[in-house]
Amino acid sequence: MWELFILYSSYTLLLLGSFLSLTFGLGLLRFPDFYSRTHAAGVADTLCAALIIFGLSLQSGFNLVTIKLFLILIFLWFTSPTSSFTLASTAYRSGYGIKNNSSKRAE
Amino acid sequence: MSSFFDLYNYWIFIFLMMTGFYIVIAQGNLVKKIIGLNIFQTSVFLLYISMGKVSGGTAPILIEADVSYSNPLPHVLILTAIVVGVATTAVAMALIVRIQKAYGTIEEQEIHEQDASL
Amino acid sequence: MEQAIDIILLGFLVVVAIAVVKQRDLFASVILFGIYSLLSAAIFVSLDAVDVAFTEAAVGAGISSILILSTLALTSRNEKPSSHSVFLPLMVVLVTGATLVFGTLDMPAFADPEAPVHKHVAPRYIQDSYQEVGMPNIVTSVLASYRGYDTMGEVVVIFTAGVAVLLLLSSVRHKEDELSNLTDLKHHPILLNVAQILIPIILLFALYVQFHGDYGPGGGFQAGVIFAAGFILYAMIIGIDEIRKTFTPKYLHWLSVTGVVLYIGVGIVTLLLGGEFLNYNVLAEEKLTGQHWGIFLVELGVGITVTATMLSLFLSFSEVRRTP
Amino acid sequence: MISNHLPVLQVVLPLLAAPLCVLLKRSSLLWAFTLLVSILSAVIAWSLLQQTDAGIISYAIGGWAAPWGIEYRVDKLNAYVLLIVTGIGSLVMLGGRKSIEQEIDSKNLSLFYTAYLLCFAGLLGITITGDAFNVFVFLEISSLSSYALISLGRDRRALTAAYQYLVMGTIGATFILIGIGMMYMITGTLNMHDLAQRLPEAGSSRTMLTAFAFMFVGVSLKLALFPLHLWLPNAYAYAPSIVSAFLAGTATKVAVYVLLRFIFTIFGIEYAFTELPLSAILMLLAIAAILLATMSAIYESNMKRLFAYSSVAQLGYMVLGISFLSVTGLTSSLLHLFNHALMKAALFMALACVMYQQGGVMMDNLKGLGRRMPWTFAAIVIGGLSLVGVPLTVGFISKWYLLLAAIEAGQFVLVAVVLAGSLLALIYVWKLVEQGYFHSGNESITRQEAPLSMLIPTWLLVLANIYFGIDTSLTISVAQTTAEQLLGVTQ
Repeated sequence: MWELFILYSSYTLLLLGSFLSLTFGLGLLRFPDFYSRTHAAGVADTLCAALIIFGLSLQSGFNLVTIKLFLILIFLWFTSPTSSFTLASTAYRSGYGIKNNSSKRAE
Repeated sequence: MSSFFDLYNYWIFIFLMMTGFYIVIAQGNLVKKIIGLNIFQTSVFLLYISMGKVSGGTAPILIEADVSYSNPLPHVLILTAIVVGVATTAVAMALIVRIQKAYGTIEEQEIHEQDASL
Repeated sequence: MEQAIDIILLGFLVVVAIAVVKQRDLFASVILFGIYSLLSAAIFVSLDAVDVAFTEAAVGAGISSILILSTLALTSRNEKPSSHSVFLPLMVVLVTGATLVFGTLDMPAFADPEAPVHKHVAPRYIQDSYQEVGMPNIVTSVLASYRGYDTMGEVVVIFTAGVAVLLLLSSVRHKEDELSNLTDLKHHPILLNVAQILIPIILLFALYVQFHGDYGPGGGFQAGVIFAAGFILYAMIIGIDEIRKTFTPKYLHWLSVTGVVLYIGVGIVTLLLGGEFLNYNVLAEEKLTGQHWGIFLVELGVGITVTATMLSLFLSFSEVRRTP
Repeated sequence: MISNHLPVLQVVLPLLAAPLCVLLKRSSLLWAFTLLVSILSAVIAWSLLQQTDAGIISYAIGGWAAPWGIEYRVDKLNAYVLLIVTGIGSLVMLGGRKSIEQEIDSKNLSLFYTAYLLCFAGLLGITITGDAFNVFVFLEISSLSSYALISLGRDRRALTAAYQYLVMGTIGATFILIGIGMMYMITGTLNMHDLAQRLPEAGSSRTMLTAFAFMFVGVSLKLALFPLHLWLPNAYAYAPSIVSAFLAGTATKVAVYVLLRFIFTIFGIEYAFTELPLSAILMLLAIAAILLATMSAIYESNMKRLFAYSSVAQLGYMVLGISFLSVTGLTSSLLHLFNHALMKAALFMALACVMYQQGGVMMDNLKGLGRRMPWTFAAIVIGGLSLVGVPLTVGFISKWYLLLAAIEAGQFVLVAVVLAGSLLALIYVWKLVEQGYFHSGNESITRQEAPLSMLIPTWLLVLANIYFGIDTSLTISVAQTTAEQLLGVTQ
């Protein structure tokens, strides 16, 4: 019973993670300007990595692999927001503008 | 004659190799050519590694359990080849930087024109 | 299931490769190539080649991309539409591809355990390497011992690349006193703090990879690349000047020479002890101890040369004058 | 004890010397060190050639027996090519110091010598090894260093030439890699000797044919076989003079060696010539190379390019000799391997002298050169005559054997081609003579002979051209036994 619960919660987490990952892909494609795209990628990336790694660690049970997975997660939590921040701030300083949505609608 | 599912991944690797090869010989930008060369080589690596795969095998790191291992030899060869690849890329990039300084362009066409006008 | 994953990954590869052909923006092409490398690394994992995957990820997506990007920073970002005729290249490619496909028709099926590659030479590595070399990671045994001479060649190749790049770029370098701080990322407090936390961890990880290569994936080459990556990160975020002061060109020369000489030196020592070149058995009373020492030393040589050369490559590109 | 380890020392010596060069600074010291290493290598090669009289030498690196470890395997053919490479390397280095100091930035000198030694070691490594993958590794060592060496030329076109060579060379190397992979796939081994035994057992298959095709194209790219030669003229023309002399004398020779090795040893005559129409293919490519490249040479006004085109043509003669598949034909190829190395090294060394004094090697620089630099120009003329194949020079000997082979095979068309090639070569050599002796330059004629340190090695090479053209006992006996060994003819 307990094993089944673990299994299904792991599936749920993995599916949720994959779904988020899909939305972030969609966001990258569909959002109008650089910043909203970075936002989509950055936000989804952090959560989706977490969900997938939680799901995987439920699958593996508690052993060395789990510890490694969590190390990876911590690493990702450090690097991924930092890199989206750097991207956005560099883009801002190189003069990328924010696309105005209202004007787009008016066209 | 083997069936389609026995060989399909070789064919995909061949397609990838040829895509890279096409970039090398068809595109005029010197940097792009090197990117193509890298894709070409990486695809050859894929071909090598897929030779070493044994169905149901695991990575060739000895463990207690009774399992079959994939062939380690192609892995060793490709480790060497990857290093060779990056070395070639580095030299090519240095050459491109020098060409940019000497000609002011990295387009093959424009370089030829400049050389021809001399 | 495994096949489904393979097919999806291969599909991604095809898409990325075609995108590179279409892409006019070189910056995007480089990033796409990085993605291509990472995807290949994923496929290498699914084909059981963990060491190769590790290296491909570190080199293809890491070092190669950095090198190409630093070149783009010095040249131009956009590719001009080429007026080449596409017919001839297309024919060459089609003929070559057709020959290859023709060649595959008689190949043993994918992953067939009965294929000749699994019947000759390799079985000895799998069955006897533990008794003969004493390492769980067969790839390391083959790399550093059975085919250690190839690996020596590999170190020399890296060294050659370092020499070649220095030769090429020496005439377009900044003068010593003009070398200003070329980075402006320093003023990001977030970046700075994160980097300060991460860099020691990266270096620690590199050490782990260097010395754990006997037991798991890793070894001198991967470790060297990670080491260099740590220092490159430091140079880009915290200050290239500090890196340049610490790793002066002379020091880097010495380091990369040391690595190569260490590797060849182990070979010479085995010669002097009466064995063949790179026969580690003679290094100690016990054969396996000798093998361990030999592999430890040559991997160290690989690590040193790779770190020094990668760093020197990065620094050489960063020191090129921007103005023509 | 040391004589047992000679095979590996042959490569390891220059390989170890190369990084040490980085640490030296003084020009004279660097030169002396490199020269010493080259000469020691030549001595090792000579004693290896002596040792092969007793049979094939096999050296298991790392103490691992052949198909599991990497084997160095020296037979007559290897030892012969090793001797050519080291001999030419030593002579070129002997005369190279002044020219290198003039053409290379002083701050780059130690790296230059390092790259030179790496290239040298790489070529030796390709030649001596008995392992197919090891060939690829050393091929890359020599290629990467030669790209750097070529790019050091003063003209900016050296850069594009090096780039072009890099792209073509890497494609060639990757093709070779594919070929090796397919051979490995069929047999499960990388050792050449083992491959030679297992390939026929595996039976001819489509995979084997593809492996053969890719190896052939890959090696041909490195060898600059006719339609794949486009990288060569520029690379030789714009490289620093000494680099041109070294590469022209050695690099393509090693590529010819690799071709011979993989056709005759690995795939075997049976497969390559009976099942595949290799003979006809080689013959056609060779004819095209001889005629078309010589024509291009005639219209060239840059002397280094001229001789580079002539190299492509001369490689055609070597390939033609192989295509006859007879002892005489192969003997002529092997003779030409040696003879052409002598001719080209002499010619490019002489051009290095011209470059040193005149600052250029265009036709205009030659005007009145017969009076200004009589010794250098005489060297060029003798080298040129040797290219044409005039009696008493080495060129005559190899052409003679080639003609004999053609007559033996009853191919009278080929006799005509070889003669036509020689006549065409005579045209460009005459052009040089005309410029040198019959056009006086505008300036008053003053002697500006090249320094003796360059002239003596050049003339050593020229005299070798004449000596081996008269006393042929040594070269012919080595070439003949090697040819017989390759063809499997018992003496």
